[in-house]
Parts: sequence; C-alpha cells; structure tokens
Amino acid sequence: MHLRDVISKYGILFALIVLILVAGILSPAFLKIQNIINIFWQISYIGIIAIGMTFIMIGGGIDLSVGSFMALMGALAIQTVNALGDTVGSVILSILITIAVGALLGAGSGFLVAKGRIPPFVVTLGAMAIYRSLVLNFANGGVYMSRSTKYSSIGMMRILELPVPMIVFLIYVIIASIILERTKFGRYVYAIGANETAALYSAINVDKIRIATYVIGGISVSISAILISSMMGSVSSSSTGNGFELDAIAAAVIGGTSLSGGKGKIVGTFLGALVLGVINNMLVMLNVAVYLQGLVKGLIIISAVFLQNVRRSE
Amino acid sequence: MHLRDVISKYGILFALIVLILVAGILSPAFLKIQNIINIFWQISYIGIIAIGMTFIMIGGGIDLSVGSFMALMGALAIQTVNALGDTVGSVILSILITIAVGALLGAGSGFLVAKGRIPPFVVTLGAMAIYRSLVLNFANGGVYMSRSTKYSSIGMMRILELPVPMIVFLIYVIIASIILERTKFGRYVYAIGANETAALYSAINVDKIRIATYVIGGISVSISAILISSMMGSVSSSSTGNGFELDAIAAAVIGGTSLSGGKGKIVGTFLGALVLGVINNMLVMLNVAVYLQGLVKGLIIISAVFLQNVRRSE
Amino acid sequence: RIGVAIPAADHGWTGGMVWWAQYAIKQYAKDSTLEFTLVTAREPSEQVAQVQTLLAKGIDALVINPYESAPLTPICVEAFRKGVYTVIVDRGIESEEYNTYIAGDNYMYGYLAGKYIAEKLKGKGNIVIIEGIPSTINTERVQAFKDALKPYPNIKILAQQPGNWSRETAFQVMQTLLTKFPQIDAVWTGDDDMLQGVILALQQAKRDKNIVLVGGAGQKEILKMIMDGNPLVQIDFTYPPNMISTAINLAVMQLKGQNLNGFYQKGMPRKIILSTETITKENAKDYYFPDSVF
Amino acid sequence: MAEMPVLQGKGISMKFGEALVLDSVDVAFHPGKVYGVVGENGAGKSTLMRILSGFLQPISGEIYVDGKQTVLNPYKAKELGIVLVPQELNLVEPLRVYENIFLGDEPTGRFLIDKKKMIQEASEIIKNLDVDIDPMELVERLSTGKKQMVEIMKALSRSVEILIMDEPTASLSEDETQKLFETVKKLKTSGITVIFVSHRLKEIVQIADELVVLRDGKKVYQGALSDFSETQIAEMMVGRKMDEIYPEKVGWEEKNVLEVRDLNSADGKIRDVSFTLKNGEVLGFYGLVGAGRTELMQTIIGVRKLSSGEIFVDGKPAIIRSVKEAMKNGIVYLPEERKLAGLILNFEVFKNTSLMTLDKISKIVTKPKVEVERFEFYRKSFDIRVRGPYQITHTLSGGNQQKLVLSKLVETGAKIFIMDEPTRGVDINSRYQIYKIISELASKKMASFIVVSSDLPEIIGLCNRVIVMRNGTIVGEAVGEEVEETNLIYMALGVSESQEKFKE
Ligand SMILES: Nc1ncnc2c1ncn2[C@@H]1O[C@H](COP(=O)(O)OP(=O)(O)OP(=O)(O)O)[C@@H](O)[C@H]1O
Ligand SMILES: Nc1ncnc2c1ncn2[C@@H]1O[C@H](COP(=O)(O)OP(=O)(O)OP(=O)(O)O)[C@@H](O)[C@H]1O
Ligand SMILES: [Mg+2]
Ligand SMILES: [Mg+2]
Repeated sequence: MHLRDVISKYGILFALIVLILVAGILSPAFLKIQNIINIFWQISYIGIIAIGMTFIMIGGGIDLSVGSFMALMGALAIQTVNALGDTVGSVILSILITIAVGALLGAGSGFLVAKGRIPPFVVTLGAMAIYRSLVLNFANGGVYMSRSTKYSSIGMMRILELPVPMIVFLIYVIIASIILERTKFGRYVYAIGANETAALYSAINVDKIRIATYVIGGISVSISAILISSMMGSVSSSSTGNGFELDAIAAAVIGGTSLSGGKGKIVGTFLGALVLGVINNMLVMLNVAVYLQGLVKGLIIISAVFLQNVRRSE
Repeated sequence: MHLRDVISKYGILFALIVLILVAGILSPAFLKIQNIINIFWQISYIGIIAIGMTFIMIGGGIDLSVGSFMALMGALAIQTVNALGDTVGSVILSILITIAVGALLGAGSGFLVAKGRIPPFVVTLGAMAIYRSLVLNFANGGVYMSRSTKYSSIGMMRILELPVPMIVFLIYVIIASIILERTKFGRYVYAIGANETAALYSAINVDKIRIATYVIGGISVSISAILISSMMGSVSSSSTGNGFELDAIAAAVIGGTSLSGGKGKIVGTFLGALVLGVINNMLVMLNVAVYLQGLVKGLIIISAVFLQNVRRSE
Repeated sequence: RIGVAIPAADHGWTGGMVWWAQYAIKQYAKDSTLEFTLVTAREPSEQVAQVQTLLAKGIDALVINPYESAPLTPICVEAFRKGVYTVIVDRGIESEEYNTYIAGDNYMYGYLAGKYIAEKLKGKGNIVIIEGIPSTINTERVQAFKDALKPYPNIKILAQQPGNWSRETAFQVMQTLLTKFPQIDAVWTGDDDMLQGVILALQQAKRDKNIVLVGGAGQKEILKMIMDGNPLVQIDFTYPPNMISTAINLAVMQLKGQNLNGFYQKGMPRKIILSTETITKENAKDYYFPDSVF
Repeated sequence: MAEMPVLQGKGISMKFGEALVLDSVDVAFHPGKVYGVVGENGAGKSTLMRILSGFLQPISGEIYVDGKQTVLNPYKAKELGIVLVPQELNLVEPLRVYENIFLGDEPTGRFLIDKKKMIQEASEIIKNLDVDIDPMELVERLSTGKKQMVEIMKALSRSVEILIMDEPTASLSEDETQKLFETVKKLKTSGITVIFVSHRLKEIVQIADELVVLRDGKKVYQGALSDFSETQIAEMMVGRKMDEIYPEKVGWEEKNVLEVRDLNSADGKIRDVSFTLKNGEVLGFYGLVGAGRTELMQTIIGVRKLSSGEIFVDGKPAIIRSVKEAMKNGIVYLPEERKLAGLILNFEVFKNTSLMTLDKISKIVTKPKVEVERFEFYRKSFDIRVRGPYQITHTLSGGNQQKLVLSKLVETGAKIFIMDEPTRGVDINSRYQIYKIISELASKKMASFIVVSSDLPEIIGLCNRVIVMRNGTIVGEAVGEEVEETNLIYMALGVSESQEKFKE
C-alpha cells in the first residue's frame, strides 16, 4: 500500500521513468546528453503553450485556437521585424508587440467567454478558424520568411550549450508555478474553476480572473510563436501549429489537469509534455514503423495515465 | 422581454433561420429543393456521430476517437463484404458485424473511463491514435475498396427521391430523442452527467450507464461509417474521418450540450449539425474566397451561439 | 461556369496548389463569360459535399484534385454523367468516366531521387528517409525510391520516419536521428518543405557537410539555393502544383471550343502525365517563380 | 422486547486514512419506532448512516437485516427498502422536481417512462406534505428549503422499510417540520423504522422513541428517550455539563447602519421591501420555506438584480452590484447552501478561511503561514474538528464545514453580517460558541447582524427584533416581548391569531 501511494502521487513521474528506462535499454543513443537536451528543446514549444492552457483549464475553460493563434503570432513577429529592419532594437520591439497582441487577443477570447457567456469550446473553435484564415489570407497560403538574421538567430542560440527555447521553457515553468501556486491570482484561478458560485459569493471578480487566464494563454502562445518562428526562420501559413491544441491539452490532462476545472499543477503539465516528447523521440529512436507509431503512442499514453489512478481504484 | 425569451429558448433555431434567409437572398440556388436535400445528406454522417457524442457528453464524457474510429469501422465493413461476397445476405451480415464491433470498441473505451478511472480525454485520444494506426497498417496507407456493388449502392440509394443517409439520420434523430428523453436510461444519462453522487444515492449504476453511452457512441460511429463508406465505395486509410471529432463535438456544443455534462438535447445537436452544414454549403454557394472561409465560419459560429445567451445576460 | 475543387492548404505544396488555382482564375478575371467557384476540403467526404453543392449550384466544368481517388470516384462519375466537363487533376479516379486527366508522375518522382542518391554515393552509404503523412501518393513515392535503390546492396536505409510534410516535424525528427547516427551520408525527404527542416537540423548540429540532400517538388527557396550554387542541395525533381492552372486552362479552352497549340486534333487530350523534370543549377531559373508561394 | 431488530450493526468501525471515525459501534433498530441520533459535529453520525444504507463499506463489523447478515451496497439497500436522505443536498439540478423525486425508480410503461403518472404521483406527494412546489419546476431554481423537501419526498416515494434521514430539517421552518413529523408518525404506525439525525434537540424530544448518542466515533448511549431534557441530551453528547445556550440578548443604538427602501427585485420575486438595521443589532428574518428571505438578501448584496429601490449604508446611498461591492460597503453574506456557494470543496480547509481576505493578508504572493495561523484561531474558537489545516474541505463533516464558512465570514471583519441559516447542521455546543461571538461583536457595537433562520428557537433566543416574510414581501415585525413562537408562526403562515382562534 505504501508503494501504491508513492506511485499514485508521483504516478506520471513514475511512468516517465519507466518510459525512459525502456527507451534507454532498447536504444542506448536515447540516453545521450545531446538527445535529452533535444527532447527538452522539442517539447518547449508545446510545453509553453500547455502551461498557458493549464491556467485556462484550471479556471474551467479550454482553448482550441492555440495552433492557429501561434501561426498568427509567429507571422506577426516575422512581419514586424521585416518591416522594422534587422537591428537588435527592432527585434526586441517586435517581440514586445507580439506578446502584447497575443495578450490582447487572449483577452478577447476571455471576454467573449466571461462576459458573452459563450462556451469556451465555441469561442475558441471560432477563433481557431478565424486566426488560420487570417494567416492564410495575408500570406496567400504561403510562407512568412524572416529577412532578419538577428531574429532568426534567437531560436538557434545556445547559452552554456543549452538551446534558448529550452531555457525559456524551464524558466517559464518556474514562473508559472509560482504564479499559480503562490499568488492570490493563482488561488483565485483554482477557486473559479472549482466552484464559480462560491467564488462569486467570496467577492472574487470571477470574470476578471477568467479573462486573465486567457491573457496568460495568449502570452504563452506568443512566446512559443516567437521561439518557433525564429528557430525556423519562417512560419508556414498552412501547416505551422496544426494540431497543437490537441497536444497542449493532452500534456495538461496527462499531467493531471482536469477538463472540468479546479484541478491541475504546472509541474504536472511539464511532466505531461515530457511524456509526449519522450514518446515522440522514442518512436524515431527505435525506428518504429510509420503505421504503427499511433498504436504505440496511444497505448503508452493510456497506460501512463492509468498508473496515476492506482490509488483511486482502491 | 417576451421576444428575448423566445429567441433564447429557440436561439439556435432562430440563428439557423437567419442564416438560411441570408444565404437564400444572396444566392437563390441555395433554396433549391435539391440543395436543401443535399445539406441534409451532407450533414447526416457527422450528424449521426454527433448524436452518439451527445449521449457521451451529457453523461459527462467526451470522445475524440470518432474520426479514426469511423475509418476503422468503414474499413471493417468493406473488408467483411469483400470477404463474404457480393450478396444481399453478406451485406446485411457485415453491417451487423460492423455495428457489433463498434458497440464493443465503444464499450472498451467506456470501460477504461468508468472502471479504469482514466479521464475520457486521455482514453479517447489514445483510441484515436490506435484506431488510425490500425487502419493505416492494414491498408498500408492506401485505400479500402469495396468490390461489392450491392454494398456501394446503399449509400447512393434514394427512397422517394430522398437519399438513404438522410433518411437514416432523421430516423436516428427521432429514436435517439426518445431514448434520451423518454426512457429510464436517458434520464440516468443526465443524472450521472449532472451529479454523479446524486445518481449514486439514487442507486443508479453509474458505471454501467457510462459504459452504455460509449456503446451508443460506438454504434453511431458504425452506422455513420457504413453510410459513408458505402456512399464512397471506399475508405481512405489516411484521410477518411480526419477532424470529425471536432465537428461532432461542435455540433453538440452549438446545440446546447455542455462539455461538463448533464445538459443537452438531441434536437439541439440536430440543429447544431444543421448550422454547420448550412454554413459549409453557403460558403460554396456564395463563392466566399477560400482563405476567408475560416473567418466567415468562425464569426458565424460564435454569433449563432451568442444569440442563445441573450437571456442569461439579463 | 467552372467549379474548382482541391484539398485545403495544410502544408506547403497544397498551399502552392491553392495559390496557382487562384492565379489561373485571376487571369480570367476580366472575362465576363467565365465564373469560377474555388473550394477546398480537409477530408474526402467534405470534398464530396462540396462537389454536390457545386453541382446543385450549376457548373459546366469541374476541375478537381480528388482528396483521395476511390472515395471521390462516385461523385466525379456523377458529374461526368450529368454532362459536366470533368478534369481530374493529379490523383486519378477509379473509373474511366471523366473527360481529361492530368497528373504528375509520382513513381519517377521517388525513383529519380533514389537513383540520384545512389549514384552520388557511388553505391555505398547510409541514408535516411523522411516521408510525408501516410497516404497513397506517399506510399507510391517511397516504394519507387526503394525500387531505385535495389541494385545497390551497399546502401543502407538507417531509418524511415514520417515528417508530416512539415518543416517543424522534419526538423525534430532529423535532430533525433542525428544524435542516434554518427554517420549519415544522404537524406531524402518527401518534399522540399521537409528538406528545409532537415537542413536546419544539420546546420544546428554542424553536420551540414558531405551529405547528399534531396527533396522534391521544386519549392522556391530550395530552387534559389540550387540557383545560387549552394553545395548542400544541387538537384530537385518537379512535381509542380501549377498543374492545377494547366487543368483550369484546359477546362476553359474546352468550354470556349479552342484547341491546343500544335495539336492537329480538335478537343483536349484525355490523359496527360507531366514528366518529373530534373532541376539543376543550369535550368533552375526556368522553374523559379518568386511570386508564387511554393 | 424480544422482537428481532430489522436493522442491526455489530462492531462497526470505520477509518478514513489513519483517522478512526467509528469505533466498534453496536446499534439495533426495531420496526415501528423512531430513532433520534445525536452527537457533536464530526462524531460520525453521517458516516454511520451511510454505512447502514450501503453507501460506505465499514472496515470491520457486520450488518444484519431482518436478522440475516448482509453486505450492503446501494442496490442491495434499495431492494431491502432502506432509503437514505443524505445530509448534503444531492439532487440532479438540471432535472425537474418530479424527475428527481422518482430518479432511479421511475414508473414505466413497456419501454418508456410514464411521465403522466409520475407528475400525478409527485403532485400527490407534494400535496400530502402541503408545500408550495411545482412538480414541473427545475430543481436548480428551487430555494434550499424546497430542495430539502424534494429530497424528503424522493425518499417517501420509494417503497420504504427503513427510512434514514440525516438532518432533514436543517433548513426547514417550524411549519414544514411539523408536517414532516406527521408523515413520520403515519409511517411509524404502518411499522416502518425511521432513523433521524438532528441537531435540533427539541425535535428529537418531540418525535423520537429511542435515542442513540455518538461521541467521538463511539456509541455512548442507546435506549429509551424516556424523559431526558434537551440539556441532558446535550450533556450526553459532549460528555460534560453545559451552560445556558443563548447569551443575553443585546440592545442596539438608534443609528441605522443599513437601510433598505422600497426594494424590488428585477425578476419580481421581491416586492416593496423596506427595513432598517440598527447599529449593534441582531435582527432576525423568519418565514416559511420559499418566503423569499434568501432572495431578498441576495438582492441586497448584489447577486440578484434589483429593479427599483435604494440601499443606504451608514446613512449614505450605496450602489451594490456584486459581492465585491457589498464587501467594500462593509456588508458580507453567508450563503445558505454551503456546498453550492459557501466553500471550495477541493481546497485545503485553511484556504477557505482566508478566501475572502487574501487582499488583507498579502499583496501578490500568498502567505500560507499567516493563513494557517488565522485558521487555527477559528479552529479553536468555533471548535472546528479537523485533522489539520491541510485536510481537504469535502472530507469534513457537515457541521464542521458550516463552521468553516462562518470562519471565512467572520475573518472579513465586516460591519454588517447577513447570515443565511448560519448554524445549519452545527451541533448545540458549537452553536453556543457562535452565538457568543455574535452577541459579543454586537454588544461592543463592532458589527450588526441579520440572521435569516428557519430554526425558531434560534431566532427567538438570539434576536430582539424579528421581521417576518411571506411571498417575497415583509408581512410583519415583532419586537421585544412579541418575539415568541406562536406569534411568529402565525405571521409566517399569514393568518392572524384571532382568525386562528376563531376557527377553533
Ligand atoms: N471522505 C472522508 N475522508 C476523510 N475523512 C472523512 C471523510 N468523511 C468524513 N470524514 C471524517 O469523519 C468524521 C465523521 O464525519 P461525519 O460526517 O460522520 O460526522 P457527523 O457526525 O455527521 O457530523 P455533522 O454533525 O457535522 O454532520 C469527521 O471527522 C470527518 O472529518
Ligand atoms: N434561481 C431561482 N430561479 C427562480 N426561482 C427561484 C430561484 N431561487 C429561488 N427561487 C424561488 O424564489 C422563492 C424564494 O426563495 P428563497 O430562497 O428566497 O426563500 P427562503 O425564504 O430563503 O426560503 P428557504 O427557507 O427555502 O431558503 C422560492 O419560491 C424559490 O422557489
Ligand atoms: Mg453529518
Ligand atoms: Mg433561504
């Protein structure tokens, strides 16, 4: 029973360790430092978005738009730098602009959810279509190319051998953890997601907090967009961000965030993203046949989460 | 206030009528009988799946696997007919087999959710990957072709000028409505979705009912799969059903079903599917520029649902 | 009135096709006798619905790139039987009931790439395949590629992984493969978009030397590299998205009763298979359309 | 009495985690009798009731039904006619009243539910209990008291052998309680066993034949009620001598801290309400279930919209559109349904105490240490029985949850407290603590109170002035001497004393 408790408390961590061991045994290259760094690098984009998603979901919402939202923000960043010229100042300026616009659009979705009383699924499904449509329209279905080498270098930069996206991601995890678990705002996010009526009766400004979660979502998407678009030096209007919503929600849910709100942890989402990243990496490392990748992935995800529930079935 | 009440009660119907009027005025061809029949025909596949989804969602669950699940069931139906030969008997037999297998797989997902206590999002996300992988694997990424002309004729058949899928859909709407609103089972679905504890206190077998909703989901997917695969005479292992989950959930949510369970109506889902169908049809009829279609679609969906909420903002 | 139905832009090449379709339609903008309806679909049954709607709206010609061959067959046949002039683009249908078929050559697309790599490596080396999203076309190309390698037993395929026609995915897959395999001599990607992701991964790992890279489909940035004599990429094979423009032109000419220049026959040819052309530094500028999106 | 008990528990023990909640309890229940179960908050009453009706499995001990050892589960219990009315409301809110009454036990035709029959039978049950509830109404639109009635009707609609009711009267007024008791008496004569948990000892004395007393998970008494007084029962519960329950009533200053003028709610439920609250006053609001007291208070604190009327705080007009604005004006409200509106059930308990006052404690970053300290303060003063500040709220007993809501309110240090059923489910000992705090704050003129309560003795014992409501409007007021039982009941019922006498 003691072991069971440990497994269930750190269930996802446990699942992760098992995964890593299996992958390491089957393919020693998996455990190379370089590969571990790569995994963190690869999950950083989805991971950052998933952190924003965690705020939104704990507050009782959902955001389906993140994929196309990211493409839009990436395009915005690239176009702004292109317009402002290849200087450090213009790169910083356009990063700030992109984050501001992301926050604003997030606030827009949040406003429609909170004040318009439209289900978040509908609002963000609509936003998903709208954003993608805008991205496609301005690029005519093509690619936004960065003409600034300064901008493109950010995403590829390394500090102490560690890629910048990874560093940003880890810092973001820490900051988000603190905000969610150590601040008043974070407490309120849990409260409105767990019991909106009680929150209302406790003099919490439910609408404001709800909108704020979407603002955080928008900022997260922008940061991720800046990292990915600078790394790739481009944004494809048709494919960038496709399916990200599912991955981001999956990372949060695997990490224990509940779709109905009030429950979740940033560390959980971090581990959830890591599980997804390890699976994807492992499939390539082990050269799993193309058509069977889905099978393996599906089975691993289901069993990893099942492990967490050992206690509940007591 | 009176008008407001009417609008909010029949909000989605109201939105639908406005849509139809606008489309009809802008493009008279839209109102042709043939086109109206086409719309019903076109929505029937998603519509049937959305009805199953409605049961699952009212019961507090979700099913992301429907798209690849449908591809798998379509492939199964086609392969079974191909194996059994081109006779009426074998067509009927394989339809029955497909429905049975669909029910069984649905029960499987339901079991993992109810007894395994794995969040439905995770179970069905896994199932989605697994089913698609199976479909791809058996067809090597290619297409399942029906060799039976009898089978292929079902989906194209017309009775009294009305296409069979449309008829099946309408009948299914009626049957599902009755099951959901007039039977004990239906009542219990609402109960477990709205308040699981209350259901337990009423000695309702929550797990059994929950599994049953997924069985209905599986049956709905199978019926839709049979109709679509016989209409097209084939199933593409890579693309058939892609994105259906989002459309089916959207139809239900637009029709007033809540993502957190306990609320929803079959008629609502029917109207929700109709709204989606009318929008899609309208975009073609009005020759809306390709890249702006998403914009138009997103705006219409958000505003249509907003209309329903006029009352709440009182 | 002409209806044009193609898959939605969900990666570079399909984006290119949508662009070229719009490009062709724009050419006829001033011609008041022509009216175009362009629709894009994300899934076969959606495309069926769109064609149904086009037929209900009333069209004289249908130019369609079927999302998948078999599923779209019944509706294309229906259009044909209704007397709509039906032009099938790229993916054939499972029936002979259509007017004209124009397509690229998937087999040679994969085969030539394989052959080039084998010769370049002198029949010996380790290669990696990064393919697209699993689909019929993808399978055919990969098969052809492998066929071309058959005579070279010393060429070893280290890994074959999907890159989903996406730069980002291809980048990540290549990143992982580079850590796993210390020696990779050549990479073939299903298209040029993924090739760019691969190049990025190579640069990042500082292994962008002594490696043979081949993509395909003539994406403009890759063509630019070839034109500029970049040593990384020296060759490309066409699979032009502008075949849709050609198809639209064919439909227009048919409706206007024109015939093809240089053809003694009246009417349009029934089957056109565009050959996979080889692009090198010498001829790259002939394929380079800076305005196009692909 | 050699007769075999219909329901018997032998050596029943229960643990949640490490905590022993029931310690080998032996109880036996005989047909045709009414059992009153009492005990302090957290004594294990609800846990025992849930075990006896199959919703919880004990870690040890046996249950005998009709002399046969039985392993109970909800389905088995249903078969055997054991019906539980749980302490916390557990209705399916989006369904209608009649649907809830028959949930799990619907009369059916061949396949379909017999809706007509259900509505008809529901109407009959409603008529028998003589409450004003539309069977077609959605449960989510009912007041708490009415929801409680629906829970009771739901139990009565079953074929019941053993009826277990866990504080069914907690939000019922005197009138409804008496009607319920009439039904209980009828059931009793037809040989049905009724087990009844309550903190209103007066009711226990009135209705019960036998008494079961639990203390700290142990059964300390089962036997005839004989002629125990309320105080004697209370002393058995807590295991020591008890003082007077109600503190001295306090007067007030002639200064209006709150004045409400001609208030009408936007939905028309509240009509033309005017009243004043004096400085340091404890003002009572009484009325039958559904009289509109809750609605009025919700309108005052801005949860419901008002269509006309003015509110003055300390003589100055105040605009209040949300709880937040009410709080800025120094008014706080204790909602009547703690599970729905009072608590975040998945929070650690200390976080609920500080939920309304985080602004005071911290700027941005929370200070859990301070919060825990604050919680520990209330834990002592209200005698909140928890394992520690980190216990999850939903694992607290009902009464202890109520005390937690109170702690959250008191912690705000507001000037005006509006408390809707403040002691719902709170045991007699803790009530005393709460009353003491109220009266202390009031007498020091640190705060003024509006107490909405269905518990007549509480209203009478606590308030110097009582306003009575019926049908969404004020129908009377009693001051000083007039605050007495019959007077208040008659006003609430809407018959004058003389009329009533005339009838006799
Ligand atoms: N699910 C649970 N997990 C942990 N502890 C629990 C749980 N349910 C109840 N308890 C604990 O068991 C003890 C008894 O609770 P119970 O609800 O039976 O008390 P009660 O006598 O009904 O009190 P009240 O008069 O307040 O309703 C309490 O200390 C409570 O905290
Ligand atoms: N959300 C709501 N929507 C519609 N009607 C409501 C709603 N809430 C309460 N009511 C109705 O308003 C009336 C007044 O209810 P209220 O809760 O104010 O009564 P109360 O005097 O507090 O009685 P109780 O003791 O039952 O709480 C009741 O008849 C109730 O059915
Ligand atoms: Mg209790
Ligand atoms: Mg009330």
